[in-house]
Amino acid sequence: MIEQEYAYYSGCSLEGTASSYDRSIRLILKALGVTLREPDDWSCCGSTPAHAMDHLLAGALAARNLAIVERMETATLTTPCPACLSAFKKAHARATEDRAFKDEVNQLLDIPYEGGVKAKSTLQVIYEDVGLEAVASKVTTVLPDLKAACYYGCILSRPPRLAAFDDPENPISMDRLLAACGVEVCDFAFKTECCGAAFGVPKKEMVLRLTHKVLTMVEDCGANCVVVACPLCQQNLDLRQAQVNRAMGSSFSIPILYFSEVLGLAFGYTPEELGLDKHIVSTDALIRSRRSKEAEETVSTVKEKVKKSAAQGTAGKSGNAPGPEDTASATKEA
Amino acid sequence: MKKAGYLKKQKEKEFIAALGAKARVYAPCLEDEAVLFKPVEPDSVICLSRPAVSSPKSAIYPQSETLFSFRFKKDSEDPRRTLVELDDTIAVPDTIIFGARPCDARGIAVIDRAFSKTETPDPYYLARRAKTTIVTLTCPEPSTGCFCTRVGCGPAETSDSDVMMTELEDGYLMEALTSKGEALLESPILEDGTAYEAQAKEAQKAAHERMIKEAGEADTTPVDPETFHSQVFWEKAAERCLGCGACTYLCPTCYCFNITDEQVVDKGERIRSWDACMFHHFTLEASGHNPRAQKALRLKNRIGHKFVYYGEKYDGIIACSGCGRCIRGCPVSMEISTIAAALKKNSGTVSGEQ
Amino acid sequence: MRVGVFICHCGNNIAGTVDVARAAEETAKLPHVVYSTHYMYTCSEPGQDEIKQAIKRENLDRVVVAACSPRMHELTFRRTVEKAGLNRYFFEMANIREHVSWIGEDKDLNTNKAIEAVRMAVEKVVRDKPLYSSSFKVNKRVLVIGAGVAGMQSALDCAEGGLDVVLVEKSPAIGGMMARLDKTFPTIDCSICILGPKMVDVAQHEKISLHAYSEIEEIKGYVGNYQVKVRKKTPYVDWAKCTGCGECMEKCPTKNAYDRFNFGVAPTRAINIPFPQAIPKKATIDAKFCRQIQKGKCGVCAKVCPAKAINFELQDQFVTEEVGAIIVASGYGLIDQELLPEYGGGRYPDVITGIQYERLLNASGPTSGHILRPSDKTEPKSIVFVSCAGSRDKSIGIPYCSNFCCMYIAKQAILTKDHIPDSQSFVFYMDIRAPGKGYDEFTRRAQEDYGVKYIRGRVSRIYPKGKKMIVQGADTLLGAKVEVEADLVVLATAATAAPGAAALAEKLHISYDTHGFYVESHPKLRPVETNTAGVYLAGAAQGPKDIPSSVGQGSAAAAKVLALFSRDMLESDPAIARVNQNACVGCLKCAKTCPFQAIKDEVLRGGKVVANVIETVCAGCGVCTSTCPCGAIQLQHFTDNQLLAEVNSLCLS
Amino acid sequence: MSVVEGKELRIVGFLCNWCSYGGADTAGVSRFKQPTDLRIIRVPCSGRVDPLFVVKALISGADGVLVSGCHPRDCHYSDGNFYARRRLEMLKRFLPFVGIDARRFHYTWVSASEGQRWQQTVTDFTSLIHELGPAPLLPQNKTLPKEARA
Amino acid sequence: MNLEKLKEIVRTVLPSVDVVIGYKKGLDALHPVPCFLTSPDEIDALVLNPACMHNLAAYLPSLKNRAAVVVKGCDSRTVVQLAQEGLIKRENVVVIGVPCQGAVSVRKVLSAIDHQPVIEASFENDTVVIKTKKGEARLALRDVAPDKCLACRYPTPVVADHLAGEEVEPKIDEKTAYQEIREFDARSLEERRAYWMAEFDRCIRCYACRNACPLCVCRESCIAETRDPHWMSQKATQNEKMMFHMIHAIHLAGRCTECGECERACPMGIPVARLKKKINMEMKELFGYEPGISMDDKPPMYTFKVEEEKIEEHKIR
Repeated sequence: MIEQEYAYYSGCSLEGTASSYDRSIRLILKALGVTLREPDDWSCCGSTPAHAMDHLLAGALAARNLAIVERMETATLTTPCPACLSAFKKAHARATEDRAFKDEVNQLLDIPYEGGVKAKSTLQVIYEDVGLEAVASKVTTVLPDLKAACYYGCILSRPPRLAAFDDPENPISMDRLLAACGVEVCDFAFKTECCGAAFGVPKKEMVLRLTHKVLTMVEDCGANCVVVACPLCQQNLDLRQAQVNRAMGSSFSIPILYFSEVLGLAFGYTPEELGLDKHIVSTDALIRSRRSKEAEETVSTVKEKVKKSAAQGTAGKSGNAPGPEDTASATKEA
Repeated sequence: MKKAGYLKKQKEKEFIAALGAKARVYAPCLEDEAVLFKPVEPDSVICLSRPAVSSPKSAIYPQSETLFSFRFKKDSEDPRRTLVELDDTIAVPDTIIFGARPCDARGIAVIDRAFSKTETPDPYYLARRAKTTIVTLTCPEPSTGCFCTRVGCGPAETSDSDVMMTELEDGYLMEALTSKGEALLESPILEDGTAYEAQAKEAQKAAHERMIKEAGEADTTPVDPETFHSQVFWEKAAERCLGCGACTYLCPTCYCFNITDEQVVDKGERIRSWDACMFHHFTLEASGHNPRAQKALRLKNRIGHKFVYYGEKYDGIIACSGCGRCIRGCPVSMEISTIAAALKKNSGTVSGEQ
Repeated sequence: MRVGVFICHCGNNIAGTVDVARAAEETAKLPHVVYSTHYMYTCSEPGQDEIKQAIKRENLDRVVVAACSPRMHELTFRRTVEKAGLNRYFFEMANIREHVSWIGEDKDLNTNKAIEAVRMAVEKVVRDKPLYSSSFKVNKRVLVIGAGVAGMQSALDCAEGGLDVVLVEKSPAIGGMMARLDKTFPTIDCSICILGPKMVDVAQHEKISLHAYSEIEEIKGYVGNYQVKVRKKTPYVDWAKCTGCGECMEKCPTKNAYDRFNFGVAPTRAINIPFPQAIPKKATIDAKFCRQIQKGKCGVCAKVCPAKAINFELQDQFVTEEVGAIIVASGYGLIDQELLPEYGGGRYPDVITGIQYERLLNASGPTSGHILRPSDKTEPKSIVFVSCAGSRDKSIGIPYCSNFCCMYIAKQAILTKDHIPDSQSFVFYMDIRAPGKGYDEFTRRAQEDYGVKYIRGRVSRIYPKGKKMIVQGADTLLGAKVEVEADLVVLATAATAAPGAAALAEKLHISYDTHGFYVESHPKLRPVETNTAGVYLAGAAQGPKDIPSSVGQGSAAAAKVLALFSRDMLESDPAIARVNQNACVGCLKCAKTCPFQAIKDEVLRGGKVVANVIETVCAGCGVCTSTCPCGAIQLQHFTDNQLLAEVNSLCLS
Repeated sequence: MSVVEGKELRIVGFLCNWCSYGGADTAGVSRFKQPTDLRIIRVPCSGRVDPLFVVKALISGADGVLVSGCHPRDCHYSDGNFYARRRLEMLKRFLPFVGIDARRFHYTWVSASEGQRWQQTVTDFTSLIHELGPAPLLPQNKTLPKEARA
Repeated sequence: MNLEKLKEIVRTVLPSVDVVIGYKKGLDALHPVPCFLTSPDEIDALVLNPACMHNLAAYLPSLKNRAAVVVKGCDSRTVVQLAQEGLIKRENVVVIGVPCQGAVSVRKVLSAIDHQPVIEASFENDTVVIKTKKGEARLALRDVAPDKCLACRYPTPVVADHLAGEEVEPKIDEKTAYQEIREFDARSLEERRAYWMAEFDRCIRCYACRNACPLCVCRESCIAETRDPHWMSQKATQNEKMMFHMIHAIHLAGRCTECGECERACPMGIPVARLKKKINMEMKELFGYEPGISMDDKPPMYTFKVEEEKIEEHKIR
């Protein structure tokens, strides 16, 4: 069910390093007929430094924003940033389950949080509320060169109880969205492997090793770009690629795109509108050969892609025995 | 020598309060629409303008009372031996029934005999009775169902009361009928009433005539035995009866009771509570047999008791004061007056039923 | 009345947190109580003697024992008082262990609580009426549900004991999981070679009637007299005619049917005989895949069948079996490996489950006993076994150990070496659980003689790299991350309750735990009984079990049934509803609500209609008693007055 | 010698023999500590629990009443708890109408294997009752002379 | 209400039954009483007016033989409920329905005329004319109608073999039917408690409410009086009085047809019908059930659904 209006919390990254994420999100949601209302006077979500120092403070910071949203008509809050999202979800969960905590937090706030806000990642909004069909119907452009590895990062679908979205170990929402846009998606094994971003400063060499591992797997699975939903992942994989190459003697040049950017391209927006020029690793080569198709044809091909991905449950996997349905039913029969 | 006092209406509350200081005062109090005899409390609204739904008998003969309480104890030496502790102290407060009607007072007189004129007088009842003073109000108007004059009572009947009060324009004349009554009239709040006696006589006479007009003279014709023992008669009479106890519990003369023991673990009480001969359980025997299984037989007993059996025991007195409460209170308006009247004709049917 | 109270120390279990001396002293003060004492172990023989003597000495007519739960020892003490000449229902138990001493820390509060518990029991016992059970005939046939090794063992033992046995198996062939295993630990003898003869015995025993490919539809009745409705699912083949020649299977054009017996290691035909030694050796059509049934065109099998046994019109059939007892041996299931996405089971062909691997090892399996990895049918050289794939994992709701995985992994690793001498096996494990006869030695052999590398740690992720699978995990002994390149990964997926276990339990009115395994009536002392009289448990239906324990339980359950049937008449529980005809007004609301249709109307002389309880049918739930507005129907031993007395003793005194 | 002043309140529990009583046993066997207020009355089935028992207890001065049976579908007598569910729900909705706090009456389902759930139930319910405090006593009947008051 | 039509019907029905239960004049025009006709010459004694409050269906279960009964809308529900519970045989009863514009509550009339003795009373279509020695009072039916009539949704009998009069449309919809209850529910717990304590305090345990109730079928076996089972004592205390009214209400759960007889019968004027109405409201919400509407319903307390749509498991907090 598509909800017309959402409270939209972009968060600090999307104000800066991830501005193209913000732009592309706003564009595609507009195209999909979803209104985003930005809460007045929103503040830090409390995810990073506060979270490390003082849980009450972190909770209060998140709750402050939730309280603001609670006073808007729309009950659902959406944010593109998984870090902000889990900060909100954690605060909400504790506020509703632990009265003592709620009272403590509310003492710190000038307007109390009553516990009435549902928070969803923007990816979830598009995938669940808007839906694949609606997305497919907006596609005007095909991107023949893209071979995407969808990288979800560590917190988008975890911890399962909090995230309550997609499969915690093998998420497929982005895979399906891209498939719906006619993009070829590779079977990428490190969808939720840690890229180390959080330790960028204190443990650089570890981060380089982890990042290298992820990027290697990207190449191994035959992809030529990574599609992400997290500003930290994007920044880490994009910004550090050169460092990785230097440190590990590799020669990666893998564009790191936001899923919203890919959707934007498929919807026919120009790289400039989407702000692709902000990327470190250039995306030009990838999208040079994109071309618009007559609506007729596009829709038809997309339709069957949608069906295919829907049927398979996850994009591009081998069908040899024991096929997934078989083993699935195997235990059901047992 | 009869002492008379005059109570100004605006002093009524003050007077009752003064009585309350000496004793527990039972008076007809307003409870939403219903007028009930209850112990007067500061916030009570006393209503003398119409007869109360319930009779004042509960003041002397409560709906349920603890005859004694008991407790089982073990001999500390030997748990095989059980000792019983009894407590049968009866705390009896001085009681004044204020604003009864002559029929109420008559009712109490009827009950008195049952508890005193027997080989086993009832200490509980008599203790309370002895400490009770009855202040009766002359009935200004007959009420729906009233028929006191027919059973030898009357709106100004004085024989069963200690004080008779009669309403005049702005007050009541209060005439002491007994020494108890005189004691009660010892009050600075009262003025001397002699001046009003003539006026009161008038009022009483008028009341009496109104009632005669309404209900007729005392009917002394004896009950016709044939009719009284006719099954048909009673079945017809009881046809619509629901078999509840409203009549008996509202009746000023009914005094039947039940005695039960209530025990929890080691403590308990022996309870005496009102019972009603209209109830199936009243005569239910342990065997499961019931000599009065049909409501017809139960109705026969109730009315028979008032108009036949009681008289047989206490020189011809009718155990009904004609207050009409059972008629007004009955869900199906059973009319004891009609049935009683019919009993006296040799008709075998209830007159007015056709 | 003369009530005796006996308060048990239960060693220190009760006396530790309850002042039993004070309790005895206080309860002695209660009315009716003429004797109150405390004793070290009341349930012990001297303890019971003490009760019997006291009954004689103090000439008691009622007895209260304050000890453990009545669910534990009520029967014990009822027998005791009966031996001393009292009616067995002149006895009550106050539970001051499970409900007092074991859960409360404050000794004063506990003691007070214990005293009140006794007070309640006394209030009830003085209102107990003597009850006498009537006896009824037993139908000495037994139903066994599930023809796995446990079920077959029960069936055979009962049959040998001279009972008529009805054996119901839901799949087309008997044998259960064991029939799918290649070898058995720790002896490495061939599973089917030892099971096969048993299967034949079952098939041939004249006292066993087998309903294969059948399920329980409905169960009515009570111990000694159950009516069981069995649904015989249609195989679309007239088994009376089918000779099991296998022609149909040869010719069936549908080659991609899912092979249930082999857990889909390879596809099979739409019509098939599950395995060569199958009993009964009859063909069954899998409607889901049959072209004739799905699309209405084909019917090849019907044409080729020499016995003309194929009949697409065949419908499910129902038979009703009358039995006196039921043995439930419905077995276990395995989790869907897609519950473990981090291992890629289901996504990567070369990640398979332990039971699938058994089929690869098995000479009569789809690969005729050659270990070939599913993706490219090549022989794997490096095999990784992941134990506890789902087991002992709270996050997917399976906190328990699956009991047999450690052992079969060791077995499979050993067999792997036998099949492919130049192979190397790795086992990721949490702990090695080998607490059976010769078990630990066996796992050592795997390591010492067969060079299986055991890595203590969990696997975090499995992903493909070229033709290889990378198994990424931790070695908690080295305290390091490890990655193993494998050709084939075998997951020891967790054992679960059999699919439909809950539904079956509801039909049987037995309880099951949060994981769907059936609950025995006492974890130590009544491991094969259930709380429903006449229903017994065997095998993994009660919890994951290996073969020896399953067989043992199978025999144990059989022994219970034989004992039950050693009498011709059974005693009915007299604690059932009884009608006071004087009070009954004949509204029959009780009859409307009785779950067992145990109440009928009866017309008395004079035409009064009253309710009437059929003793043998009434199960004693008391729904009627709480339905009856006038308290005319009373559940004996739990009458309104008895429960009210308990309430009053708590609230009014 | 009923409630221990200041320490305990009077909580009455009606437990079905097959599930909840067993669950309470399981909790005991597992030594799951619980508050001591609860007193347990054993009944064969929650379907045996006439709502009037609950009323009787509450009117007679119980501060809380807890009824527990087998989970729906899992009744040892197949249907008993289905009836209990309807009747107890009716009662729970009716009590506040006459001024009895519905929170003082709780009904739930606990199976013989759910020792933990039982511990949780007892602990939570007891603490709730302590929060609510002792149940207000019914005022004694005014129209009765002193000595007849029970 | 059409007396002539009624007499006509009775005349035709009488030969086919042993008794016809109707109303005739009682001690005064405000107090008609039930009557049991067996011969045609009694027919002229029949009366039918808004003061005919009694639910005559209450007599049916105790009758052995074939009877005809005069019922208003509310009373007709009793017939259905009794038949539904198998307490009467429908085929043994001839139902003579009288569509009803609303009855009069004697209690309300008396308070309107300040409890003067009634000399004469007469009924014009929607007013009651009362003569007392203080003069004549004209009261609008609406103002003296018992509460049950103000919330009546079935003015026309739900079953009737004969109908004496034109059908009457209900003036009330489902929601407003329970308005009174909802308003009471809105009061604080303490208020509600105090209210009932005061009301119950008046109870004299005469059992008029119980005996007048057409669905109290226990009669002699009522547990308010028995010693076995011994639910309550004969003490006249609050506890016992309350217990009795709880028993009555709970035993009527999903059965009360809201004829209001319990309340009318009470000599102390305790609004006992409210208790049952509250439960009825819940029954409607929980099970969509209304007593005495359809012959083949099953009273909700004597049946169940495996999945109860409306019953959720309760949390302790």
